[in-house]
Amino acid sequence: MLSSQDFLFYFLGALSLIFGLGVVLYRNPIYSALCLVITMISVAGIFATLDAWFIAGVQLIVYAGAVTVLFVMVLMLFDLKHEMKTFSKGVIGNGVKLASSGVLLGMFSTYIWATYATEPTFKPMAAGATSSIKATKDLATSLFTSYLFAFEVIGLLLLVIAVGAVTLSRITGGTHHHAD
Amino acid sequence: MNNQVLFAILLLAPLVGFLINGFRWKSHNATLAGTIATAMVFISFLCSLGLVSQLFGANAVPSVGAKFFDWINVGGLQVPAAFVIDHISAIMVLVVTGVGTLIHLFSVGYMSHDERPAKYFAYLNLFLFNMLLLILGENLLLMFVGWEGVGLCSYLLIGFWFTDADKAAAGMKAFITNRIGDAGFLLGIFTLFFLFGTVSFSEIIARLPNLAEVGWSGPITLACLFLFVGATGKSAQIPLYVWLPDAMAGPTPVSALIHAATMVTAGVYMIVRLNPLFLLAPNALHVVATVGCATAFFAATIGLTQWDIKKILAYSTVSQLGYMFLACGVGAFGAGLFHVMTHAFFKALMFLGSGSVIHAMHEEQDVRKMGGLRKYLPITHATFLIGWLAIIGIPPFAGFFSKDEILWQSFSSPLGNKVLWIFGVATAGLTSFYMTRLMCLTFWGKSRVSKDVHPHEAPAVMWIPLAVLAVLSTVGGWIGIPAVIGGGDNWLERWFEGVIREPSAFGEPIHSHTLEWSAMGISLSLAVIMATLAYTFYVSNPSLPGRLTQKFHGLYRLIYNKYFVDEFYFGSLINPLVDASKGLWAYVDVNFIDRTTYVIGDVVRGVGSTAKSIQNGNMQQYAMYIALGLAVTMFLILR
Amino acid sequence: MGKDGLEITLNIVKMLVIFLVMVQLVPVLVWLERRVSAFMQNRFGPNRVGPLGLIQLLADAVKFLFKEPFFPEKGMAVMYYGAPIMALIPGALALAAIPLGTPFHLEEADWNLFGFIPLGHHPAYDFILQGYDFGVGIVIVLGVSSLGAYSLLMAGWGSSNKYSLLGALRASAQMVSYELALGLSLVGILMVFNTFSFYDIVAQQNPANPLTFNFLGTVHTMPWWIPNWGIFYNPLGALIFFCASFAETNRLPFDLPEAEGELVAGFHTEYGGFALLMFYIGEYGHMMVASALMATFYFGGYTIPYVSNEAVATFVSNTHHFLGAFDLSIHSNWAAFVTSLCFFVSMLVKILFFLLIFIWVRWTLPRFRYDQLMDLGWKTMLPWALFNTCLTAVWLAISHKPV
Amino acid sequence: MPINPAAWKVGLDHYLYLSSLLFVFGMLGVLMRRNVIVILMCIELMLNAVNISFIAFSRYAENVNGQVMVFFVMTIAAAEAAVGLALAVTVFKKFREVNIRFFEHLKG
Amino acid sequence: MSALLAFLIFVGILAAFGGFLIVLSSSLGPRPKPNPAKNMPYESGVAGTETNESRISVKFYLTAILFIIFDIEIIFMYPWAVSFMDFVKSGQGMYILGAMGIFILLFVVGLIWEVKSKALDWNN
Repeated sequence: MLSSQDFLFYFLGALSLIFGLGVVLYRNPIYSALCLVITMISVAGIFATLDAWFIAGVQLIVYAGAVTVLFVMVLMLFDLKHEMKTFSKGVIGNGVKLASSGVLLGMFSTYIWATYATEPTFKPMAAGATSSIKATKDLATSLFTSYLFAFEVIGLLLLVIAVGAVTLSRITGGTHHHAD
Repeated sequence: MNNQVLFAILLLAPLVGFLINGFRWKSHNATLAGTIATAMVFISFLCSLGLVSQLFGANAVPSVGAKFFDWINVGGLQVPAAFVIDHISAIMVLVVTGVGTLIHLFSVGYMSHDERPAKYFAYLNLFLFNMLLLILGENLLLMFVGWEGVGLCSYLLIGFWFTDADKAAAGMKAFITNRIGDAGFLLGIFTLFFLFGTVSFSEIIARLPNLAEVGWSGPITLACLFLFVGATGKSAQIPLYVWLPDAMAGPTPVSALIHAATMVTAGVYMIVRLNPLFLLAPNALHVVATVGCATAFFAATIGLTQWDIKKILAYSTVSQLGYMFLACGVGAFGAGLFHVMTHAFFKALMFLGSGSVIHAMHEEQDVRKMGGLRKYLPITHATFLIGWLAIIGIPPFAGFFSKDEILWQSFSSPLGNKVLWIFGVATAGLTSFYMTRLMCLTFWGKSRVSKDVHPHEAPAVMWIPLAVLAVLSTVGGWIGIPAVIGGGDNWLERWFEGVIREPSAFGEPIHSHTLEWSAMGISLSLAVIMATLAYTFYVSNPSLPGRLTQKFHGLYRLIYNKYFVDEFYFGSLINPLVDASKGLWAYVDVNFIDRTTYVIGDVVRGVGSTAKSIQNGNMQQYAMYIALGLAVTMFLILR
Repeated sequence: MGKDGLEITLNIVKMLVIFLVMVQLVPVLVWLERRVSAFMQNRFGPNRVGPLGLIQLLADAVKFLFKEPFFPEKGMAVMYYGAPIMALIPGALALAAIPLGTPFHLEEADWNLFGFIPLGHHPAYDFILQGYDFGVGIVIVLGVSSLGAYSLLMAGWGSSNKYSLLGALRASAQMVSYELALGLSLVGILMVFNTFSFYDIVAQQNPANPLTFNFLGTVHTMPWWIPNWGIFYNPLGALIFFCASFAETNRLPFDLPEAEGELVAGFHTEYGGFALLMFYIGEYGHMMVASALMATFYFGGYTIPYVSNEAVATFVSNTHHFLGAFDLSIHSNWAAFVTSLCFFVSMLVKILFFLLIFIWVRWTLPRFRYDQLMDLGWKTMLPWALFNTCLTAVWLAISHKPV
Repeated sequence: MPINPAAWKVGLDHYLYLSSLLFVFGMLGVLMRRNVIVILMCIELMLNAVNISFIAFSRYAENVNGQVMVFFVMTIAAAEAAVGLALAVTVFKKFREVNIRFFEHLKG
Repeated sequence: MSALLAFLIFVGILAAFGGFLIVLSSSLGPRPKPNPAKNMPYESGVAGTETNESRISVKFYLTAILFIIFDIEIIFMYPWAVSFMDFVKSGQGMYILGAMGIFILLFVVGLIWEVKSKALDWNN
């Protein structure tokens, strides 16, 4: 009998994997985007199973609520139903790509198997720490003390991005047009 | 307020002014920019007053200093960012900030119609910051930073009106000539570091040997000569003086501040600062004295024949600098520094006066088109008169005391000799001649001003500094009244006790009041005679000079063309260099170096063209390479 | 009946209740809206079917159910049919995350209805009047309600219709634009209450302790008739939050997505029948969420003004011999239940009040032009929310002595 | 994965397996899809996978730094999405299609 | 019993209920009798001229991009807000104020730039 925690993990993990695969495989990018939404939400759930509630909420707000909305909007603005070729062609190239991905996956899993399989499972969180404000306050404390510089730099980066994105969207066309 | 803060403010105030004006360099508002700059300099003047005041009084300290941080710390070389004000640099810092303040004030009026006043004041403040580094730096490297910085600023300011090709070229000339000197200075620093393993003044002086070197090949002599090369470059001595007259292309306040009062005296200051070192190298001192004396005389002779008011002042500056080096050369460092101070007063005064004259004459600099300006510019004339009296050495004006001190020392000092003294006195005579000539041609006699020019007295912001400087060049000399006149002993000598050593190692100086009185009398009378002579020449019967120049035509041509020194440099050094490099380029470069580079280029191109196929802009292939590399790396790690 | 089993059952029941309440509130609101608008426009409104036309709604629902199903050609089935479902979810999820009353404790006992109908044994259990209690409820609520844009986009794209697409894009752009102001206006109140948990926020608004302002360590107490509500700590934030929540729910004066004049009916042009009703349910759900958040943050949550929570509890337990008539042989549970019921009622009253304000504003204000809308969101409300944040931060920083 | 029920007890390793699987999915998408926007989505997928491992480790080590990192990663990811989509839109305006191969024309 | 499970249960209930409603409504109604006029996309009766190159203002996605950026900045303010009083009480009020002050300054600069650069203007 699985405990509710384990059940949640397996359920959400399966969900995220299935729909992540959907992101990759759907021919129509709109469906890929919708699959991405569900993947994001289930990943947020996985964060929640790890007692990172605030991060889960941020995942919902930022990824599911903002980034993917942007994807969907762009896809709808520029009617991309007529996508000629979904996947890159070339047997050798694709073979190499698949092979390298497989090798990488194998290495990841063997490494995890060799390193963490024998590790004990998570220690139970201290009473009250779970789903309480305390975790968030710890996060805030370390964010504004030890990671302060990174935080300010992030602010600067966001400013630059805000300027750059608008400037990019002003560009009209390129210089040399290859109509192929 | 502790000294560190005072030092920080003193140094940083001009820098702040530079930043403020530099960020708004496009502004046309001369008043605002000038006010900011002047205020900044005045702040540092106050700070320096506060610092210098600690050297006086009952609980006087020998020197105040501040160490901020370790600037360089590599191996054996520790260079702290430390600054010090002792009895030597006190005088300099007061002169620089004080006179600097006045000249900034003057510039407010002078640059009021300029295109880019903010830029100008930014440069001026930057110059002051570097000058303060040079003066207050406790070690040779800080001094060198300031040294280079003031060179840069003088370049920028000489070429301030760079749209005029000649002025830009003058800036170039100044910069390049200074580079030669700086190379010598740097070599000197290296030698000293090699000798003593430190660049700090105090430590160098502490580690000096006791016995003076004999001969020419000693390391200290070498170091001193190198340093003196740097000094000649910066302070416009033979053979590197050629840049200073051309430097008059800059705005006149710049000429007053940089090319008369402060920067050009940096060489003298450096030698005075290192006086114990130089006292160990008598031959180097002889070189200094000879070069100084020669420069003084030659520049004075050239000054006789110039028609450009600023050129005349420039040559007189060179000649006065020669005096200072003469003083240093005969071991009278105190007298040299004394003359630095008085010269700063009266030469700044005369330059500013000439600036006011040029301002009044609508950028006219040729004295032949002036004359009789006395009734148009009464204040300028009065102040200029004081400056004139000071420079030709009429007591009780400032110039008299310092110049007379130098002359007497060159006569009496064990390092001095009669020849130096004779040339010095002759230079004094020439000085009074051409200065009187300048006065006559500019202010006295009948007006040769063209009809469409209407001279007008300068505004208050311009004549107030003149007045202050006039007062200073009147009373400035009284701190150094010699014993024979003042009865009591020389205040300045007491002031310099301990920091400036006497050349006692080379024999006893001559102590004879009769001789001193008579030398004084000789130089004074000569000055008066030459002045009257010049007055008769240029006011009483102005046809006389023409006939004289007809008579001594060749000599006149020679002197008028500044002994063809520029032409000589071009013919002997610059053109051969250019030709040689052209030849190198034509044959060696084309035939050998280019060939090899072409071959290398072909090889690289071939390799690249073969490897190009990998980089075909297909990002997914790149990603694939990344993935492969990641896989391989992980394999290598986990293996 | 194991603990987990009981909890899961209870949760399912609870969820069903919450959802049905939400769904059943919609017709009432529709009726209310029609009556109120009629009153404001000096009409009668629905008054034929049943008393005051209350049955009108069932008639409407039935009519909706029996409409002819329509599917536009060139439409995409998944999105066309997924959109209404997606419209239900965020509002309901967010609503279920907001506490409507104090939790009450069920002791371990044998349940038997009216003393003789056995309901079996149950372990001790804390029953919360809320779907689920996240410690960081506010963040979760914001995240969930930010999913609302998808239903619009799916609807606009699924029914391949220019009006629908344009309406959907407009609606989503508007929603995201005002989400900024909404989220930023909350920062101030979060700073005041410094917690993410609804229970803590409501507890800090307990009428037991009066409204106090702390200035440089000295505490100034407001007179008793000013309730201890968040709006007094952060009025500007409350205002911005209210306006932004209007825009979030795409209600007038912000209902550009369905601007009849410009694009026929916005993203649900191609919809009819019960699917359309589901969009309305979603909209009203959003309204309820906005009202509940408004009440919780700025108007004391489920607390009863001027009556402290403890006073309510004691009152109920003192009067339980009246309730003894319906003796369930578990008095303490019963008392706790009634107590939280009182709180629930007060919360419901507050929510209904704000819903009425929604309706009232809808029929009062004209509609913005789209550029005015965007300017209001980006150039007016966002800066003001930012100003509110800075103001609150500075005020708190200077007014509190470090302890 | 073995069948003995002990291994079904969820621990750190399970989260890491999940993360690596998701990561490889995303990588496959990046490698093989043609549509730039889909490729961007797959990049987001990979970043999420990494985030999972971050959070898992931070929960396992019981310090909060992993969560802070995830915070930053999310920010960077969002910024990257913004700029990437702006680029994609620019390319679309030019070529009426966002096939990655069109980016080859951007090479000098 | 974690709240997350309850959450998922609720999601399931909602999805099921919504699907049930859709199926119900589409099954209870009469058989659809499609005709061209009805199936045509409703564009005020005018025949739809659908082209693949839909010309919709770029403003929409620009707004979304800016929303993302500012949204993240606001998200960064949340942990700051909830832990603000703790910092203040521990005497670090000015520190935390300055830390966020710089951030908010950048925020404001970005906002001002967007407004100045007409990226947020729709009336053209």
